[in-house]
Amino acid sequence: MPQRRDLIASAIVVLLLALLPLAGSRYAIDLTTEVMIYALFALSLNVLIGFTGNISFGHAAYFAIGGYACAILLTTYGWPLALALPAAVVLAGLVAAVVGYFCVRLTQIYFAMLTLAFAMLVWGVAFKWKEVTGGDDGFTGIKMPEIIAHHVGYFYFTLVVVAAGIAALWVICHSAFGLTLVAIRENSVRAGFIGVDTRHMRWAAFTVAGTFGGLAGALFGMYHRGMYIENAFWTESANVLIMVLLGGIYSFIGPIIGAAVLHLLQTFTNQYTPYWPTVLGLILLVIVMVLPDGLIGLVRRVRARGGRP
Amino acid sequence: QGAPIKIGVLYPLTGGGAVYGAPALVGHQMAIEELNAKGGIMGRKVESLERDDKLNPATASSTMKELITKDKVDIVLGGLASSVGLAMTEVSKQEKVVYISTIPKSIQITTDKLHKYVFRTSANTDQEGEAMAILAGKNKLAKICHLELDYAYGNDLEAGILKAMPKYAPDAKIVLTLKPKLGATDFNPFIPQVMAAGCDGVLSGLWGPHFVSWVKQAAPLGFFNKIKWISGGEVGSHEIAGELKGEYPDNVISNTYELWYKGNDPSHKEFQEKLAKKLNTQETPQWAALGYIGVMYAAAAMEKAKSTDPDKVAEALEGLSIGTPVGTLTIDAKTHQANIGQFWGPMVKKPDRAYRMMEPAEYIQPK
Amino acid sequence: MTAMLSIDGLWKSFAGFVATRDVTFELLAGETHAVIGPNGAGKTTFFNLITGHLRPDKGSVSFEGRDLVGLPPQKIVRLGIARSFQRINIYPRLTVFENVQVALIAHEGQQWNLFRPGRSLHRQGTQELLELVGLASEAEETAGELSYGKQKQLELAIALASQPRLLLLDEPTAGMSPQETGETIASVRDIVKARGLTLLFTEHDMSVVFGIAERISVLHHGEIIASGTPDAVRNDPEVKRVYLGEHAHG
Amino acid sequence: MTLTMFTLNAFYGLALAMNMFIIASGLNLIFGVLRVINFAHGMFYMFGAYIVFTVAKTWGAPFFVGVLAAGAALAVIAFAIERLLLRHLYDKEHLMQLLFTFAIVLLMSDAAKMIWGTDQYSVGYPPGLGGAVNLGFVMLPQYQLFLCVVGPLIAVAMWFVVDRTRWGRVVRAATQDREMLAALGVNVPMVYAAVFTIGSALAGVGGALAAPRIALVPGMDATIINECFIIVIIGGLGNMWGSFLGALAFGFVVQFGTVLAPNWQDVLPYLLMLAVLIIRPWGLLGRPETGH
Amino acid sequence: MVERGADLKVDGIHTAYGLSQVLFGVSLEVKAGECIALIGRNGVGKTTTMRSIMGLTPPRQGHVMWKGQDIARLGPHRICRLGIGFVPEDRRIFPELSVWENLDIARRTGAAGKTTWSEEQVFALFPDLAEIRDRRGGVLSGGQQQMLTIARTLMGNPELLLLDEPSEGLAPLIVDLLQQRVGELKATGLSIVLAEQNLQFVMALADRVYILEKGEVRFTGTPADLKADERIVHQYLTV
Ligand SMILES: Nc1ncnc2c1ncn2[C@@H]1O[C@H](COP(=O)(O)OP(=O)(O)OP(=O)(O)O)[C@@H](O)[C@H]1O
Ligand SMILES: Nc1ncnc2c1ncn2[C@@H]1O[C@H](COP(=O)(O)OP(=O)(O)OP(=O)(O)O)[C@@H](O)[C@H]1O
Ligand SMILES: [Mg+2]
Ligand SMILES: [Mg+2]
Repeated sequence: MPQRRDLIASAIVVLLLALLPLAGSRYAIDLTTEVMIYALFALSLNVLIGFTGNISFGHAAYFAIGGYACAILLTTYGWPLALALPAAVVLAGLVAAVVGYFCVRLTQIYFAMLTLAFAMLVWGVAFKWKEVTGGDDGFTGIKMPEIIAHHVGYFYFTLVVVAAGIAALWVICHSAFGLTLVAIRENSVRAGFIGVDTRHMRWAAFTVAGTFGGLAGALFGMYHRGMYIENAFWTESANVLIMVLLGGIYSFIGPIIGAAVLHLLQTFTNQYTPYWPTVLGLILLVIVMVLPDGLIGLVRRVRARGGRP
Repeated sequence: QGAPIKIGVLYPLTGGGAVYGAPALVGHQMAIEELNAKGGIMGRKVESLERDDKLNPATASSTMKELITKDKVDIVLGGLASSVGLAMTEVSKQEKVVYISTIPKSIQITTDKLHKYVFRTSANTDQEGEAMAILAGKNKLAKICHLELDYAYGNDLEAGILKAMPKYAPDAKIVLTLKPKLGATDFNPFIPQVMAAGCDGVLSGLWGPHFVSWVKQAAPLGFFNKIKWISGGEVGSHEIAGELKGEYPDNVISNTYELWYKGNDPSHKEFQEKLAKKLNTQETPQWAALGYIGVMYAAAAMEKAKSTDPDKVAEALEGLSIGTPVGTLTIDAKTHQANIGQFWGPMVKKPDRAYRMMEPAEYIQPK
Repeated sequence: MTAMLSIDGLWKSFAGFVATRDVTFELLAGETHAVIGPNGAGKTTFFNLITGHLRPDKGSVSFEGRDLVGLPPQKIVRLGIARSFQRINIYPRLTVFENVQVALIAHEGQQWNLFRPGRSLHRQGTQELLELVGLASEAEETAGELSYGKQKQLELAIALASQPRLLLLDEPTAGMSPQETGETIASVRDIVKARGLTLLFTEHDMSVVFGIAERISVLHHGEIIASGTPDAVRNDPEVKRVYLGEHAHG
Repeated sequence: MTLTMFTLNAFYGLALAMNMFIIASGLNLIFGVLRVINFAHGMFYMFGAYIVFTVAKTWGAPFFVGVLAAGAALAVIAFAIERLLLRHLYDKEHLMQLLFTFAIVLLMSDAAKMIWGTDQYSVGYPPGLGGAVNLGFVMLPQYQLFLCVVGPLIAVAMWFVVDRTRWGRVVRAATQDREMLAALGVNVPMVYAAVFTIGSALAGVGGALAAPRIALVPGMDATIINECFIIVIIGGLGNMWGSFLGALAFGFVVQFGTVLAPNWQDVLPYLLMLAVLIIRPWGLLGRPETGH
Repeated sequence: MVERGADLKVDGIHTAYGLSQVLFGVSLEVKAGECIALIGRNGVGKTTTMRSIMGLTPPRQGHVMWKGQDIARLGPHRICRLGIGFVPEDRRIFPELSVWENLDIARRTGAAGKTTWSEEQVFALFPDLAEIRDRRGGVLSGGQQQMLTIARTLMGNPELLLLDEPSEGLAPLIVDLLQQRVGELKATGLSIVLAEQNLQFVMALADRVYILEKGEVRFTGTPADLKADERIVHQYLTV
C-alpha cells in the first residue's frame, strides 16, 4: 500500500532532520529552519492552487498577519507563546475567511487580482499603522521564550510545528473534502450539479490556506526576530507562488520540493554572484520548457524509470 | 600572517536600490584593495564577502546570519534602506557581531535600537534636518511648503527638520506639508497644490528619481522660477546634475556626501582620482565614499583593538577618529554615530560645463 | 398518480428572444416522459430552468410541493433532481472512477469531511454504478480521454450517483453507436424501474423516444404544442409537420 | 477644491489615464488573445524607455525616431521570444506560462543592468512639447496634452482593427479555440506571434512616451506592471474599451484620491480594483467566460 | 493525364495520444466525388482517424497522401488550405463570435480557386441559421451549433469534407434535409469522409463503408455488401 510507504518515508525524513543538530553546523540548522518554514508556507498556498485551481497573488497577507500578530502579542503585550501563536494563527484564519468570502465569488485571474488587492491592503495597514507594526522600519526585537531563543531550540520547535502542520494539511488534502475540491477545480459547474456548494467549499479552502499561511508567518517572524512590510508585499506572494509552481501543483509534496529548491537556490546563488536573476531565470526557463509538471514531474519520471525492473 | 580577515557587506545590487548600492560597493572594494596593497589589517589579508540585500530586510537578515555563521565574517557593513539597516542591527545584536551602517539614515539605529555592536558612519536624519533648517533660516524663507516621501526616511527627516526649525529658522512658517509615496513617478496630484500655496521656498526630502520626476513635471509650468528648493536626499550630487544637465532647475540648494570637483583637501583629491581611474570617468558618484569610509573604520578599529574580537572592536570604535576623504571623522562613544558632514550649497550653471555644480559648497559637519 | 413536478406559466427570454413561452406542464410520479421538438425549440433551456441553471422570468416550478424557483443547482440536486448534460460535462482530468466517486461523496454530504480519506469512500457504490452504465473496464482511465460516446455514459453514471427521484437526461444517447444506445437505454430502463425513478428526457433519436417514453410533450418555439401518449403525439399532424416528418414510425 | 484646481486635477487624471492606457492596451491585447499573463510587459516598458534614452539622448536622434526605435526593438525582441520559446508553451498549463514570463523578467532585468548599468537616466522633452499652454486660469503641460491625443488614437485604431476587420475576428476566434481555428485554415502560430509582437511593441512605445516625464531607473518595471494589470482587470479582461474605461477610472481615482486622501495613496489603485471586483466581478465591461 | 487515382489515400497510419496508441495501421482511400463512411462502436478511432488526416493529431507512422502529396507532417492550417475541411463531432463553435462571424473567419477560396460557398449558399442550406445570424455562438442550441459547424466548414470551399457525426443532435426533419444536402454536395464532386452512428444516413450516402474496431479496419465494402452480411452487422454494429 502506497500510503504506508509514504508514512514510513515521512517518518524517516523527520527523524533525519531531528538528527541534524548533531552535525553541529549552525548554518545548516538555520538554513533548514528557513526551508521548513517556506515549505509550510508553500504547502498552504497549494491548498488553493492545487486543490481549487485558484491562483492567489496575495498569500503573503496571511503570512504577514500571522507573523505580525505573533510578534506583537509576544513583544508588545508580553503574551506567552502558547497563547500568542494560536491567537496569531486564528487571526490569520479569520482574516482569510473574511477576504475569502469576497474572493471566492470570482475565479481565475479575477480571483487572483482580488486576492492581490486585499493583500496590498494588508500591506498598507502594516505600513501605515506605525505605532503598532513599526511601519516600514519593521517590527524588530521580538521577545522570545527562553527555550526557543537558542537556534537549536528553535529548530526543534519549527520541526515539530511544521511537521504537525504538514500532517494536518495532508489529512485535509486527502480527505473527502480534498477530493471534492479537486472536482470543483476540474469542473465547478458539474460539481454544482452533484449537489456541492462550490462557493462554500472554496471559501473553506481559502480559510484553511490562510490559516496555515499564518502559522508559517508566525514561525518566520520569530525566526528573524522581526517582521517587515516587505513580508506582506506582492513580491513575497509571487515568490511563494513560484515555489509552488516550481515544485508542481498536482502533487502533495511538489510545493515542499519547490520551496526547498527555490530558497536554497536563491541563497546559494547570492553567495556567488549578484546576477542571481539570470541564474534563476535560466533555471526557470529550463523547468518551464522541459519539465511540464514542475520538479515533481522530473522526480516522478526518474522514479518511474528507476522503478522499472 | 594569520588567516584572512573577513569583512561581510550587504548592498542592494539588483532592482531599484542598485542605483546606490552598486557605486557604494565600488568604494567598498576600493578600500579593500588599498588595504591589501598596504599589507592588510594587522598584517592579515582582507577578504570581502559581498552580498545583494535585494532591498529586503528579511533577505538581509538571513544573508547576514549566513555571513556570520557560515562564512564566519569578523564584521558586517552596509545596508541602504532604513528597514534593512534596522534588520541588520537586530542580527548584530543577537549574534554579537559588529555592524557598521554605512548608508541607512534612520535615527533609530543610533537611538532606540542602539546596542553595543552597532555603529553608523553615514549621516542621520537629525543632522540632515538640522542642516536644512539652517539653510531655511539663511535664505530667509517665510512661507515654506514641506515635501517628504511618505515612508521612514521622509518621516524621520521631517522630525529632524521640525526639531531644528525653532532654533535656526524661527520666522519661517510651514504652510503646507505634502507627502508623496515612495516610488511615485507621477507628481501631478502635488505640483498644483504647491504652486497654489504661495510659498517662497520648499523643503524637500525627495531624492534621486523622485526629484528628477518632479523636476520634469513641474518645470514646464515655471515652478522653479519663483520657488527656492532646499533639498536633502543628496540631489546636489553629480549623478543627478550630470544626468539632468540643462534640465536641472534653477534655485536648488542641496547636499551631497562627496564632491568630485572639491579637490582642496589632499586626502579627498587622492581618493577621487583613484575612484575616477577605477570607474574610468572624471565625474565620480558620491556613494563610493560611504562604502569606502565604512571599510576604513572597520580596519582602523581592528588595528586599534589588535584583534577581531567583536567586543574589543566595538570598544575600539567608540570615540575612534580617523582621517577620511571628507576630513577627520569621530564616532561618538555614546551614540555610536560618526560626525560625518555633507556638502551643502546652491547648484549653479557653469559656462564651461554642460551640467551644474555646487558653488559655493559648504561642508556642514555636526558638532 | 400525483404530479411530482408541476410547472405553471413558465417564461424565459434572452435579450428579447423568448426561449420558453408560458409553459405549463405536469410530470407524474414514476412516469417516463420525453420532451421532443426541433432544434432550438427550448428543450435544454427548459431543463436548465428546472435544475436552477437558469432563473425563469415568470412562472413557477414546484417539485413535490416545493417551489424551486430561485434555488441554486446544488440545493435542487439535494431535493432529488439530477441531470445529465447535452454537451459533455464531466471532470476531464479525473479518472472515471473518481468522477463517480465524488458524486457519491457529495450525495452523502461528506464533502465537508476533513478527515476521512476521500479515495476510500464508496468504492463499492462507484463500482456498481460503473457496471450499470458499462464503464467498469475503463474505471481507471482519465475521463477526458474517453471517446465521446463513453463520456456520455459517464455523464449518466454521475447523474445516477446523486440517487435522484427525478432524473433529467438531455440527449443521453446522442453520439452513441447503435449498440451502445441499445445498452444504455436498456440500463436506463432497468434503473428507472428498479429504483422507481421518474424520468424526463429529450432525444432526437425516435427509436429511443418511442421505445421508452410513456408520455411525450412536444416543444416548438418555446411552447408546448402537443402532449400525450406516444401514439397520440406520433399522429399529431402539427408535430409531424414541424418535427417528425417521415419518422413518425420510430 | 476650487474650480481651477478641479479642472487641473481632472486634466491630470485624464493625462495619467491616457499614459497608462497606452501601456496597458498591449497587455490587454496579449492577455485577451493568448491568455498569457505577461509579467514581462513591465520590463518591455522599461526597455522602451531605456531605448529612447539611448537613441534620443546618447545618439542624439530626434525623440520620435527614438519612440519608433523603441517600438521596433521591442517588436523584434518579442517576436524572437515568441517564436523561440513561448510558442511551445501554449499547450501547457497557464501557470507555466506565468513562470515563463517571470523568467523573462529576471533575464531582461539583468540584461538591462549589463547594457545600461544601474545609473538613473532622464530624457528631454521633444522640441515644442516641453512647455505649457496657458489658458488664463490654468496652465496645461504640452506634453500631457499630447498624450491625451495619442491615447484615444491608439484606442480607436485598435478598436477598428479588432472589431471591424477580418483579421480582428480571427484574433478573437484565436482566444477561444486555437485548434479549431487552425483546422479552418488559419495560421494560428503566426496570429499569436503577431499579437504578442504588437502588444509588446505597444509596451515599448508606452515606455518611450513615458520617458520624458520621469526618471529612468532599474526597477521601474515593477510598479507599472501591477498598475497595468489593475487597469486591464477592472476594465474586463481582453476588452479593449474596458481597458480604456479602466485607465480612465484609474487616472481619476489616483489623481483625485491622492489629492483628497494622501494617506491612502499607496493602496489607491488596489482599493479601486477591490471596489470594482466586488461590485462587478468580471470588470466594468467584462463578461463571465463562456466556452468549453 | 494519367488516370486519376484516389484523391486521398491513408496508408497504414498509427496514431497515439501521448502514451496511449489509438490507431494501429488504418488505411483507406477516397476518390474524387466519392463518399466513404467510417463506422464502428464508440471509441474505436473514427474521430482519431479524421484528426490524423487533418493534422490535428499527426500520425506517428504511415502516410496521408492528398492528391499525390504526403500531408502527414503538415500543420492543420496547411492541410485546410490544400482543400480539406473538418467538421468536428463536438462542434467547436467560437462562443464569443456571432454566427455570422463564425462563418466569416472560415471564408476561404478553395484550393482550386473555387468559391462555391458563400453566406447566401449556406443560409440556403440551413435557413434556421439566417434567423440567428447575429446571435453569439455560445448560446446556440445543440442542433443550431451542429448546423453552424457544417456551414462554417463549407465556407472554406473544401474539396474533401471530413464529417464527424454530422447528424448528431439534429431533429429528424433536419437530418433528412442534411442527408439530401450532403448527397447534393457529393454530386458536385466533393469527396466526403463520414463518421456516423446513424446507419440509415450512412447507407443512403456512402459508396464504401469501413468498419473500425480497436483502431483497425475490420471490414471494407459497399453498403450493399454490408447489408448482405448479417454476421458483420451483428458483430460490429448492433446489439
Ligand atoms: N443565453 C442565451 N442567450 C440567447 N439565446 C439563447 C440563450 N440560450 C439559449 N438561447 C436560444 O434559445 C433557443 C432554445 O435553445 P435550447 O438550447 O433550449 O434548444 P433545444 O431545444 O435544446 O435545441 P437542441 O435540440 O438543438 O438542443 C435557441 O434558439 C437558442 O439559440
Ligand atoms: N485526447 C485524448 N487523449 C487520450 N486518449 C484519447 C483522447 N481522445 C480519444 N482518446 C482515446 O482514443 C480512442 C479513440 O477515440 P475516438 O474519439 O477516435 O473514437 P470514436 O470512434 O470517434 O468514438 P465515438 O463514436 O465515441 O466518437 C478512445 O479509446 C479514446 O479513449
Ligand atoms: Mg438542447
Ligand atoms: Mg468520435
